[in-house]
Amino acid sequence: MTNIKTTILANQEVAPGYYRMKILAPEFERRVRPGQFVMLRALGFGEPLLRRPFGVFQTGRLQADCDGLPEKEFLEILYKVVGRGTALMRDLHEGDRVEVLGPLGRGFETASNSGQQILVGGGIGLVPLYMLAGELLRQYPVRLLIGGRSREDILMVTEFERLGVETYVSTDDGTLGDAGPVTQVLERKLTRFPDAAVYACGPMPMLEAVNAICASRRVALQVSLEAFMACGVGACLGCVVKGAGHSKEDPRYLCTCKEGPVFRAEELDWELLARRVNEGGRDHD
Amino acid sequence: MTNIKTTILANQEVAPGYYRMKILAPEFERRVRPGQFVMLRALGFGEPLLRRPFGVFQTGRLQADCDGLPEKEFLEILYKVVGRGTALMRDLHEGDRVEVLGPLGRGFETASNSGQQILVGGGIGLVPLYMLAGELLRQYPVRLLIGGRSREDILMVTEFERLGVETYVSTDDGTLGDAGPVTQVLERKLTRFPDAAVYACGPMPMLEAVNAICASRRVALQVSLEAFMACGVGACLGCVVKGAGHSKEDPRYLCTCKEGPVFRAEELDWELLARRVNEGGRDHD
Amino acid sequence: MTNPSLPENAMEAGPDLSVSLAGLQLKNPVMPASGTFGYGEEYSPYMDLGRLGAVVTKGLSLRPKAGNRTPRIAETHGGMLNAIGLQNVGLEAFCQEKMPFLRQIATPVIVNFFGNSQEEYVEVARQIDQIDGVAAAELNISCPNVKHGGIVFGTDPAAAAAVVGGVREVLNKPLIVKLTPNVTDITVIARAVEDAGADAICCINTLTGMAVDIHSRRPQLANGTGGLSGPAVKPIALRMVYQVARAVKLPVIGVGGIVTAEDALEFLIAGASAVQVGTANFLDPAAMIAIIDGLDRFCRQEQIAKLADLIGTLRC
Amino acid sequence: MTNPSLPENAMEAGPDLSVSLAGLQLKNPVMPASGTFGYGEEYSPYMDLGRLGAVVTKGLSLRPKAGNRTPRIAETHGGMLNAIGLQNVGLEAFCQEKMPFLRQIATPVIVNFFGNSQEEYVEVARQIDQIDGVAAAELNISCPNVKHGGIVFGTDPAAAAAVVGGVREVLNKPLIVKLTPNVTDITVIARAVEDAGADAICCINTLTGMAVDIHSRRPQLANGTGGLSGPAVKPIALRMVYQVARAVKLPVIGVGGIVTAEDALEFLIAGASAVQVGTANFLDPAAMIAIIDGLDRFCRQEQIAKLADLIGTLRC
Ligand SMILES: Cc1cc2nc3c(=O)[nH]c(=O)nc-3n(C[C@H](O)[C@H](O)[C@H](O)COP(=O)(O)OP(=O)(O)OC[C@H]3O[C@@H](n4cnc5c(N)ncnc54)[C@H](O)[C@@H]3O)c2cc1C
Ligand SMILES: Cc1cc2nc3c(=O)[nH]c(=O)nc-3n(C[C@H](O)[C@H](O)[C@H](O)COP(=O)(O)OP(=O)(O)OC[C@H]3O[C@@H](n4cnc5c(N)ncnc54)[C@H](O)[C@@H]3O)c2cc1C
Ligand SMILES: Cc1cc2nc3c(=O)[nH]c(=O)nc-3n(C[C@H](O)[C@H](O)[C@H](O)COP(=O)(O)O)c2cc1C
Ligand SMILES: Cc1cc2nc3c(=O)[nH]c(=O)nc-3n(C[C@H](O)[C@H](O)[C@H](O)COP(=O)(O)O)c2cc1C
Ligand code: FES
Ligand code: FES
Repeated sequence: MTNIKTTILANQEVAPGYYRMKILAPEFERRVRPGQFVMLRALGFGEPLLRRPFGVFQTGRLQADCDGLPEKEFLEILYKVVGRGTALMRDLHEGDRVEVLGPLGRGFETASNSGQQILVGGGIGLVPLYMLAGELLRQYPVRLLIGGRSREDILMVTEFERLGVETYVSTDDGTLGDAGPVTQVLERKLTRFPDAAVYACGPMPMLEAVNAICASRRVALQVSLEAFMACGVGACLGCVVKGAGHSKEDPRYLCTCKEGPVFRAEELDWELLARRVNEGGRDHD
Repeated sequence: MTNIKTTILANQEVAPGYYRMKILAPEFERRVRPGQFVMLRALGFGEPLLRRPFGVFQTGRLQADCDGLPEKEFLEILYKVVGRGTALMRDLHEGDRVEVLGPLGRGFETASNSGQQILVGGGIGLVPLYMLAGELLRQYPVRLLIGGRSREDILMVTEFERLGVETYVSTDDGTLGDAGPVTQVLERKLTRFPDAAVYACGPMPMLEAVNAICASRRVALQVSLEAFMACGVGACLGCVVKGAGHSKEDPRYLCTCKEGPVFRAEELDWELLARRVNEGGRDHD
Repeated sequence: MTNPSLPENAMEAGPDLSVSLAGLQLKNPVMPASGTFGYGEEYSPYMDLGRLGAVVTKGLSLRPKAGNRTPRIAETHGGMLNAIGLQNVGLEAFCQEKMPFLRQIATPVIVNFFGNSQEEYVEVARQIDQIDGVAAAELNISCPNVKHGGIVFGTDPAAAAAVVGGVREVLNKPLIVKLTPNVTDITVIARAVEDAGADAICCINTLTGMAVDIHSRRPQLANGTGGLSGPAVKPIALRMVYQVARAVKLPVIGVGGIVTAEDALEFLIAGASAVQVGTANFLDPAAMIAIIDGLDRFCRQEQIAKLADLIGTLRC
Repeated sequence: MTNPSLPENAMEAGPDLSVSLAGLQLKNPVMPASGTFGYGEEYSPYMDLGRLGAVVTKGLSLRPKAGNRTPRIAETHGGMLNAIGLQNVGLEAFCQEKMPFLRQIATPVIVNFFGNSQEEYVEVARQIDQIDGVAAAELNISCPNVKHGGIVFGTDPAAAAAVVGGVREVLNKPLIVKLTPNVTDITVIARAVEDAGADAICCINTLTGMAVDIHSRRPQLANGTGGLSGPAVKPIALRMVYQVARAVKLPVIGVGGIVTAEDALEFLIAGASAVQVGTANFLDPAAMIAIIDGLDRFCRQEQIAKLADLIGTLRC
């Protein structure tokens, strides 16, 4: 957990609206866990004000520019342009300066009892699963179920396959892979491997459906959540989700940035997550 | 007077802290007068908010990248890094986008009766004199008196000499050229050419001294002023100076951006310029 | 993006951007904020002024006003401070020198005005009422009452009501009252102004702020303090527009930090019937044209036939 | 730039950055703003907390408070809106879980607190007074009085005075009162609070603002409105600190939009005896250390032996 001022090594479009940014980050590789994230900001321009959170896609090393120099350790993120902050990131070039705070939060736990590892992801939610797959593959075979509305939403299949992951694609409109929700495939797999461990990241409705299935089958599930974040370190309380057993009298909030972004499913209050009920007053801080 | 969104062709340091920026600006050359300025802002980053004013250093044409394409008309500014806005400009590269509003304001009048043309400048104040010298040289010999505290403050001597301008340097500490204020040289020249036309741009104390000399000798003087500017077009009234005959009952303000930045000396209230007296209330707008 | 030469009727096929406001029918809800657009002419090289919903002049007083000494402006993060000191040419010169140009443009002209006493306010209003070609008057009550210890009219409901009432008596043209945000509860002032006879409310004027030069240890503005405007103040302006729109029945003009069409839409949704654009004119002289075009585009994308249907549709 | 392992006495050769405030002797004037620094521990990986002038906790109430639903934060130009809803662990858990850590850090601990009624405020103060290791209490009066129609204590001089007076009776530790900027004249509140027994004044809390999602037509914050903070509000905060410092004899803590040492210096020159840094902690977790180092550098450059000599030196 450090804040470094560093340099962009590359920033390239990999699919329409999706970019991969490599950032020089010495010492990062050995500190980061799959599922952890960084808070990122371009240096120099005052805007946007707040850093933006991004999952760590991977770490690695690039050859040095000259013989004799050490390799360049980098950290890589994969991001989708959705608003002001990511639009500005798109305009950054090799050599531009950025500030990176991280690695932050709690990543995936991989000490599983079972040999069966099932990852479920959609859209940009595949990002944290990539490093996770790499780690799990050292011990287990890994299956990845990718879901999306249409073929354009399906990313990175080749990358995961190259790692050695068995991938299953499904789209709502059937334009790629199976037609139907990704949860259909999940049910099939869990029927075959009832003691599998499931790891999911993606849009909230998908996570809820995955949770419902895993809960009813008592399958161990870890989910990675997103939230608006200001500080990334548990100080502002902007990113909270309700933990299991939460009530107004005994508020059991969890910070997505600190206690998450990866949670064991049973730590969360899924009913309140879905409803996002206002229990407090309408005060300002 | 247009606002164009355009591209930087080059942005290079030419002396410690001084940069020249070439900006693609079709049609600009034939519209700009010596002494006019532009309001500039980098596109995309919200900060700094307001555009910054810069005199036009020169216009020109660059060869096209390929045969058959038209030449690239450019406008060039020469700027000194003094604060937030200019520090951000320094970090811009070829290909970055900027917005340019201009040419703005009233430039120098060059229909002079006399054959003798004397320019007086200091520091970044030499910028508007460069195009002026180019234009005057078509008809007259031109002398330039450059002043500064020390040798580091003396810029662009070679550039002016290459145009064919006779240059006279003086520094307060005598590290380059004559020792003493630039006004000493001016007095000598005016004694020799009592009907010269004088054009000056530089720090306010220098302009005041030049005005005192020219006024007592009844020599025609034009000065180029600086001011904080928000709009650059005469709308915000942020950049006013007091005109001759100004009084509280009959306020005769002139906008530096619109009626200036070049003024005939007799248009200005030099006493009030020096004092900058507060005559109004303490209201907000 | 902007196409000032687009013929008027090309818009007819597209969404209807018109709004009505205090008896005025505006072709769209976008107009300049007083003091940021001079007397209109200054920006005419950059746009067809006839495309604007209205033009609002610099604040006018009975006699010419010298304003404050310089520096009058300073930049802050996301905003700017100004202490122009309400410099203006005075009503007489305005009529002679500025109105002939303004009468020719194809959009309503709104005259912003102020006074330093109740009497001056009323006298200015009386004269504005006589000016041919002025569609409405906008009363700036953010000025100190020099006769009563300098307390700002717009911060006291009774003083605000008195000046609005006085002006109302002599003004037959529509009366827009522009509120200061430097108050504890803007709805109290808004209601006072409504009861005193305003036809519309404009909010907000600038927030009082300050900047210090740490080397000279002087305020950056010669005046000491100044008015903060620009994107920095948008959240405050939006909150106040929302509050006022719910507190009164009058139409509200939203102003404060609007730079883009999206900003303007936030104000309309929060309850504004029209918007004014101030500081953004300095950033881009054609900002208002881009905003109008952006409103048009938004309506097309969201299939909104009439922009006015969006006003006050915030779901809370 | 920052060197947390620098021994304390290495500073002795350099300028004296210490300030005194309401009976506290601070090694420098820089401390976090309540609610932006958690309970201190959250930022301990990024800095030596002992280098700070003081640590200020998240606002505490008698019992744990759940706060508002999410989204609780939204970004604006140059600022952010928050509506956390004063979520906190409550006094009891604070004493048991947070104080043991805070007692170990080599700087004074200031506890920020609030209540929803006069009685709750007083009870919280009574309990804080008993906590060993707490150097001072900071009273947040920007809360609505639920027993009196929800009017915010800090917007009414009488209500502000009453709550400060009540707290004063039970609190022996130094009492800092933190003012809301959402008022017409902050000097009126400041004087009321001074008369009621405050030892220092902290200003400002956040300005009420709003942001709208134009697609869903809902406020961006679940709570509707939120508090604006960050560089955008700096000019307003600075103006208020300047006004308050001239209106009262108490020392003033300046807060609002401070990001750099230059910002902090503006506040000191305008009359603040110390400064708090809020939103900037989110932008750079070591912002306060950079500010302290920057103050040191400024003093060296300008040959200022004692930073405190700079306080209130604005020349107007
Ligand atoms: C732990 C974590 C890991 C993430 N990893 C990645 C990643 O690997 N790749 C990636 O592309 N994105 C990732 N995100 C999401 C990413 O942070 C947001 O897309 C980004 O902050 C948007 O910034 P913006 O300025 O472009 O959008 P804004 O202009 O701020 O917002 C644009 C739109 O995006 C929505 N949005 C903005 N921020 C968030 C957020 N934090 N959560 C949910 N919705 C948001 C807004 O509601 C709005 O509709 C992650 C978020 C978290 C919390
Ligand atoms: C008509 C005109 C022509 C100009 N031509 C040139 C030019 O050719 N080359 C060049 O380098 N500069 C020129 N300037 C000055 C230039 O505009 C300022 O240096 C620039 O705006 C500073 O921006 P900043 O953000 O870096 O500084 P800021 O952070 O805004 O300020 C830094 C310091 O500079 C001072 N300053 C800022 N703006 C001005 C200003 N407009 N006038 C006087 N002092 C100011 C401030 O007081 C402060 O001390 C010109 C100004 C005008 C009005
Ligand atoms: C330079 C300047 C001058 C202004 N002059 C006036 C004025 O004369 N009368 C008035 O009512 N408001 C005046 N205002 C306030 C604006 O009309 C507007 O209310 C304010 O700037 C907020 O809008 P913005 O953020 O879009 O600029 C002025 C603002 C600026 C920046
Ligand atoms: C996320 C957040 C939470 C806050 N919580 C509190 C609080 O609990 N008590 C309080 O008095 N002020 C609270 N504040 C206000 C800050 O202490 C500070 O007054 C304000 O943010 C302005 O300073 P800044 O611009 O440096 O952030 C909070 C501010 C933020 C941004
Ligand atoms: S982002 Fe601040 S607590 Fe999580
Ligand atoms: S800069 Fe606006 S009037 Fe000159």
